[in-house]
Amino acid sequence: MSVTTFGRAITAGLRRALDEDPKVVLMGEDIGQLGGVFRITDGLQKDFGSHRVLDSPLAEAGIMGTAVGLAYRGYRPVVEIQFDGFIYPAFDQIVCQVAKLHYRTQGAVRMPITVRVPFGGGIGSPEHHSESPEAYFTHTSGLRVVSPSTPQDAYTMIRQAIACDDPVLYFEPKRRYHVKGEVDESVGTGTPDLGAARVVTEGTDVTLVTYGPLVTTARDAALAASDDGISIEVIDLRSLAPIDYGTVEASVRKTGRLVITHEAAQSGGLGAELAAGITERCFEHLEHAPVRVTGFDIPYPCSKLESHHLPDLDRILDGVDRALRRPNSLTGATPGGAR
Amino acid sequence: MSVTTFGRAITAGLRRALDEDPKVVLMGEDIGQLGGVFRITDGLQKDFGSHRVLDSPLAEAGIMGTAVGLAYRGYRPVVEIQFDGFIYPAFDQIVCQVAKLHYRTQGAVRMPITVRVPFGGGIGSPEHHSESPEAYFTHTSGLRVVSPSTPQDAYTMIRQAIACDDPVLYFEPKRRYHVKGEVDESVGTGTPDLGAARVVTEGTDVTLVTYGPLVTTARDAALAASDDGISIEVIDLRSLAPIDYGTVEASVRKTGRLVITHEAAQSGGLGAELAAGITERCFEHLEHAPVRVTGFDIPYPCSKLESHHLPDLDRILDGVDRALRRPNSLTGATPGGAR
Amino acid sequence: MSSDGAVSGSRTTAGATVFPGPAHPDADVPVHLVDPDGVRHPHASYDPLVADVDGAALQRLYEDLVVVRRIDAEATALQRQGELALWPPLLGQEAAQIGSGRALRPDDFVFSSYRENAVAYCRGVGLADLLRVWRGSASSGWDPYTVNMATPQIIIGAQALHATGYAMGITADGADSVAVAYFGDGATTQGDVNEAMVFAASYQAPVVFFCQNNHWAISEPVGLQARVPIARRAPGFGIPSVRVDGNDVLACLAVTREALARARSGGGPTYIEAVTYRMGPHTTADDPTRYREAHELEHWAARDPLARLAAHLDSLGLLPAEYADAVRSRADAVAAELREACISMPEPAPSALFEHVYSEPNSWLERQQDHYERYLALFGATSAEGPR
Amino acid sequence: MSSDGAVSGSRTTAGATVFPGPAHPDADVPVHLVDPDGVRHPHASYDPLVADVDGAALQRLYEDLVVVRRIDAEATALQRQGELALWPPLLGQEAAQIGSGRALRPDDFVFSSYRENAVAYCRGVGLADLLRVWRGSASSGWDPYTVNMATPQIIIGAQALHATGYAMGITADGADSVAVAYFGDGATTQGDVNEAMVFAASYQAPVVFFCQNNHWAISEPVGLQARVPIARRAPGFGIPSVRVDGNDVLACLAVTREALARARSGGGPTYIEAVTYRMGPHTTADDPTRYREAHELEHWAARDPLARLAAHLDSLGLLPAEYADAVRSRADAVAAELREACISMPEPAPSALFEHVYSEPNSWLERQQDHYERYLALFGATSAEGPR
Ligand SMILES: Cc1ncc(C[n+]2csc(CCOP(=O)(O)OP(=O)(O)O)c2C)c(N)n1
Ligand SMILES: Cc1ncc(C[n+]2csc(CCOP(=O)(O)OP(=O)(O)O)c2C)c(N)n1
Ligand SMILES: [Mg+2]
Ligand SMILES: [Mg+2]
Repeated sequence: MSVTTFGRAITAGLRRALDEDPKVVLMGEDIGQLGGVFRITDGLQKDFGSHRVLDSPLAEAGIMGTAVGLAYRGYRPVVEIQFDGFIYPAFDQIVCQVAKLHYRTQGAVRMPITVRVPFGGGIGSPEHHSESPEAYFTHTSGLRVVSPSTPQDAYTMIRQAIACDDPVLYFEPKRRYHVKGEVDESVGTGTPDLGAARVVTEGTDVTLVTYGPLVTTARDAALAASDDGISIEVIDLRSLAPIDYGTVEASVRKTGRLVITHEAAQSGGLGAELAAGITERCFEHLEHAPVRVTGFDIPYPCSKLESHHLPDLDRILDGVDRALRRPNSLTGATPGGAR
Repeated sequence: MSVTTFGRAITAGLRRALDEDPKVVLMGEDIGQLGGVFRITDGLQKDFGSHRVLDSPLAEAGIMGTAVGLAYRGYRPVVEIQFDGFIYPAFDQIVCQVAKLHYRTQGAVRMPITVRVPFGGGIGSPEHHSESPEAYFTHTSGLRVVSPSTPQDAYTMIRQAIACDDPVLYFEPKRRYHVKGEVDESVGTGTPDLGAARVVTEGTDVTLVTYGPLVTTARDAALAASDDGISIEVIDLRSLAPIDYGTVEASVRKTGRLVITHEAAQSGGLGAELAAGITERCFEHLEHAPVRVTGFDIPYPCSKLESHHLPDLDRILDGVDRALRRPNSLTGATPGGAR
Repeated sequence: MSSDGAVSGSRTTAGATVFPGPAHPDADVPVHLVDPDGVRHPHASYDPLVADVDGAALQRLYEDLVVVRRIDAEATALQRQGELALWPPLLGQEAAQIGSGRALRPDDFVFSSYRENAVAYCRGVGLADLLRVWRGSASSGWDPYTVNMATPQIIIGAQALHATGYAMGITADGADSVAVAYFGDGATTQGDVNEAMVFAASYQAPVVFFCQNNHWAISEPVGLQARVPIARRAPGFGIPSVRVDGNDVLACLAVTREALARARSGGGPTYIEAVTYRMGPHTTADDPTRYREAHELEHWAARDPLARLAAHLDSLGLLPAEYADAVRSRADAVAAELREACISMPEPAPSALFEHVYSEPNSWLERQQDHYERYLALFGATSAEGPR
Repeated sequence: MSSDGAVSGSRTTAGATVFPGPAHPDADVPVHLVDPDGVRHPHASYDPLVADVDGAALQRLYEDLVVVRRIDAEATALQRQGELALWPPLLGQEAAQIGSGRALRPDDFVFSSYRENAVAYCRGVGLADLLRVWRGSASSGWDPYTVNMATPQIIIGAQALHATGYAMGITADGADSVAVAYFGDGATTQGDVNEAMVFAASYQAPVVFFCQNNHWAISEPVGLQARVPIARRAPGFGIPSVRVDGNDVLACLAVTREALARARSGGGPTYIEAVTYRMGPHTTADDPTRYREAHELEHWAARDPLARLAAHLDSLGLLPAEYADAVRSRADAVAAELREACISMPEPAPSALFEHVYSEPNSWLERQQDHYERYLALFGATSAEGPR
């Protein structure tokens, strides 16, 4: 057990995977000598050699396509996409090959590829560096999509993702790379299941679901709300595809109210699936329609405006107020209603 | 007013657009001499010349990227993607450029690009020829996404899409190309608005929403249900992004029940957005959770199995039965319950 | 232009690069060992590579050509009769595929497009397996590992990267096998194919890029994809290349052997452009009369790969009538077997819909499958038939 | 290897193509007119192209180099002081950018990456406009049509296709302007850049591909992207190319003029590889000491583009101290103006979030905007400030 940053926890998980399985290879732009632009692979090429940690030529389709070939040959490629916004050139290989080859070949060919994607905003970057493209992948059958939110999960889940025989998109909330937390490296890859959601704080009034970068914000919101006597149950999805509906449903059956928050655009985002899926599963327990607090339906804006675009504590609480039918932005607030 | 096929109606719309605006250019693989694999551009290169109707080299990113350059230069490119499953190499150009350039340049650069995509299944094709990728695009801010379902709409909407100053993904339900209907070529591009949904049949018990390939099936389902005394209001969305929530909401306020059907995979499909959006807008009018009748969360299967994957009349009616809490597949049917 | 088929560079003058003569994708003469009339010509570099090909070996190549053409014709007929949904004929490309396919070792690994049925035949793919995809019964015809050939790729060009990655794995394993990527002239435009060249060159991967330039990508002539011979593209990526007469089975064998030997010995990738011609339609759904002239077909019919080898064998006295008849009967027997395999192919069960999407159970899918099974139960349908 | 910089082909032997000597991305000598010591060398083909460049013109080029270097240094300083979020320095690449940028006509159209600030300067982009993106105030610094230069592209290589498409439009319009695509050595690997070459060649589009090979793509050396000189790639696509000393402003001017003239006269695309060096970090967020040796920088410092032109001017007696001082002061004044423009740049209003996503009203967005405005109203916030 030691205290380490979220980023270092991923590094440790990668190191462990390289250590344990000679078939694990890391691929990506600048991941070797430089250790990646976020230094997540720092030191790994030095320790494992350039045949295990490959600097790839600058082409994401090329990286993903050669990863497919390596998987065909029995390797377990772990691909780093430098930033969220650069995954699209690889989209065809991901959607048509990585996601489908196991099905296409009736199970003969496995694609145990892990795609690491630093994602999300809030780091003051120019365009294409703050995207939240997860919904494209959660809608793609054949893929698994996960996002850790704590150093411990970052460590455990990267190992689970690499150990998984199916392709996993592993979305790293890059603005949390420097957050510190305890990491127990002796935890195995068995529990919790890679697909299992985590109840972050228990509560009785509202279920607040999120993942990755906004889990901390959601927890803070729950803390702030408790001052107003509102009890929020915060759930960290961890797995975005498939969603652990069991855990969310159990919570909503208790609270009767669901708020979902993510950075991605609202329309067609993961919140839509979650709202639809929960309504399907426990309509009669809902006291209010599921509320979505999300990024707007706009291209990611310039960094001076990103704080408006990204859901924050206040916007989440406004959503909670809506779910509870308390004064909120839509009803118009009572004076002093804003925190 | 004349009777023509769905496919020919698109051809007529393209011809009219080429005629009226010298800045309209058609681009795509095999669209010139061959007239496209579906013959939608048949005769257009002969009549307008190979500088207006271009056979493109075989690369979808290349086609989309050069279309962006042509749009920069003031042209209105109409791109044909040969089949739904071949749009992914162009995904990066669509998502990062076509969708964002207008926003990026604060309105200085317009991207009046129309992307024609024959989509959907049911034609007995091998893999990659029967995809329903629309949800990737409806989740992409900056794009408009539409899908016609009748020859008249095919004609009017292709003209509207081309006239629109924003990029439009125009999804053509390819298995309906040969369906015939009346087309009034004197209809202008003004009404109905490209964004407006259409009430196909009025009804009072359930609102059944769909688009493109399944509109006919939905209409047939409504007809069949009327024999059982069930009154279904069928809505053809026409515009998938943005969705005309006003029309759907008005219907659901009346019926209290919503069934959504599409061929695309369920999780994260357009049905999720519609269910979430309608629940948000008129939760208190819902008598039942919105029901989704969709393709499964699987890669598109081999054609011998596609009839199982694709929602058909019976599966839609089963969904209607669920919404109405009549005996259905989930409750287990009363003997003779299956039509 | 060099006449030995090796790629020559552009001529340079003081100043900028100037191309010799009008740019044309057929400007360079390809390597050939046997000419269209069946006459064998000596070739200093390639003769040694096929020195072992004696009369019996030539006859085996001939048998291959006859059989795969017969398979192709039968499959086309099966499609016309409604037994297959679609078929992509390889008519005209037999020599390119057999010449290269027969150069491979069992432990080499092939990544092909949809048209390489003769290559699949060389790899030992079963007759029924050739048809599964086209009958609509499965999305892949065979288990790639049983024949060391990937399931044919429909996304144009994608497999070039797969072959390159696989070859990187061969290097990492310290093995001396080779990955081979087959693709068409149209595919050369795709980003994936070009990126594959960069990756292959950078990692010096043991991969052979085998481009069958059959002059057409559906209705698009090769000139739309390439203004100069396709084989000239690779050297700019640091990859040696060769342009070969794709209708000369012996030349195809020779250049492929050379490329494989280079790859096995650590010499990295090679790019082969096999110049051939798609004598049939793109697929059975295509009508080539809409876009090409009859005289083009005639031109290439005179260069038919099968007729050429037959003429050569004949000139050697290796094609007596009874032998030719025997070969033909054998081909007919194979065709009959193919037909039988097609018609008796079992229908896939609806439960197959949900299998192998993931290698582990998946909650989303289990729920959908459970629901669909309950739905089918409404109709009292067994899992082998649907509601209709 | 030819020593005049034009791309020479691979040597061929009977058999397959063999590359002369070890494959290396710097194997070919680039075109140069002025050497690193400032000595002008005659060049039969390129001298006529710069015959008009007299002493005054040389001085103007010098002034450009000094000013853009000064702008670059000031922007770097502004970033270090927290006034900019990020800056991609062009230090070392001034000659490549000024030499090519000054060859253009106003009606030509530039599609660049993020590092071409000196090209933007040539196009007349305002000082504040150079900084908007890097300060985080906007996603593009200027209206592309006012300066005929697209907003810089961050997606590596995407702009090569835009330039090609734009050039296709020029042809369709019957105009004689040219589109120019700037990109780096790293970008040459991307599918988009390769596809752009196919399209440009096929349509004979009036486009110039201007690749600045600055030897690095962040931490990746050019050798990872190219095993042979980059300029050799284009001829394989049917596009003439030239390798030029990117630190020789006069040579860059000459080869760009040649390419533009070819394009204007219907000769189609040209590919230029300008061999230069990124003397600074990739961006201000990068630490190049992690991946490259100090001696490499020293090697290139001795080939500094500015020092070279200064030496050349000096040898012509065109760099008297008072002139040099005056240029320096002018550059300082520009730097001061830049700083002022940066610091006084207005903050964008939150309402800008929702503007220009579409050119027409959009129901989804209007609802969200309305909601967000009501939300802001909760805090009594004006639209110019957020809740925090
Ligand atoms: C990415 C992609 N785009 C388009 C298609 C449609 N398509 C199928 S085959 C073909 C032509 C391929 O030509 P070529 O590469 O020369 O191979 P050939 O068919 O001649 O063997 C096209 C455009 C596809 N399958 N994949
Ligand atoms: C599609 C894409 N992938 C990755 C990146 C991240 N990235 C930004 S700059 C860069 C290196 C570019 O190198 P080069 O093309 O040589 O241009 P230079 O920076 O040297 O001017 C990379 C990998 C990106 N911007 N876009
Ligand atoms: Mg072809
Ligand atoms: Mg560079």
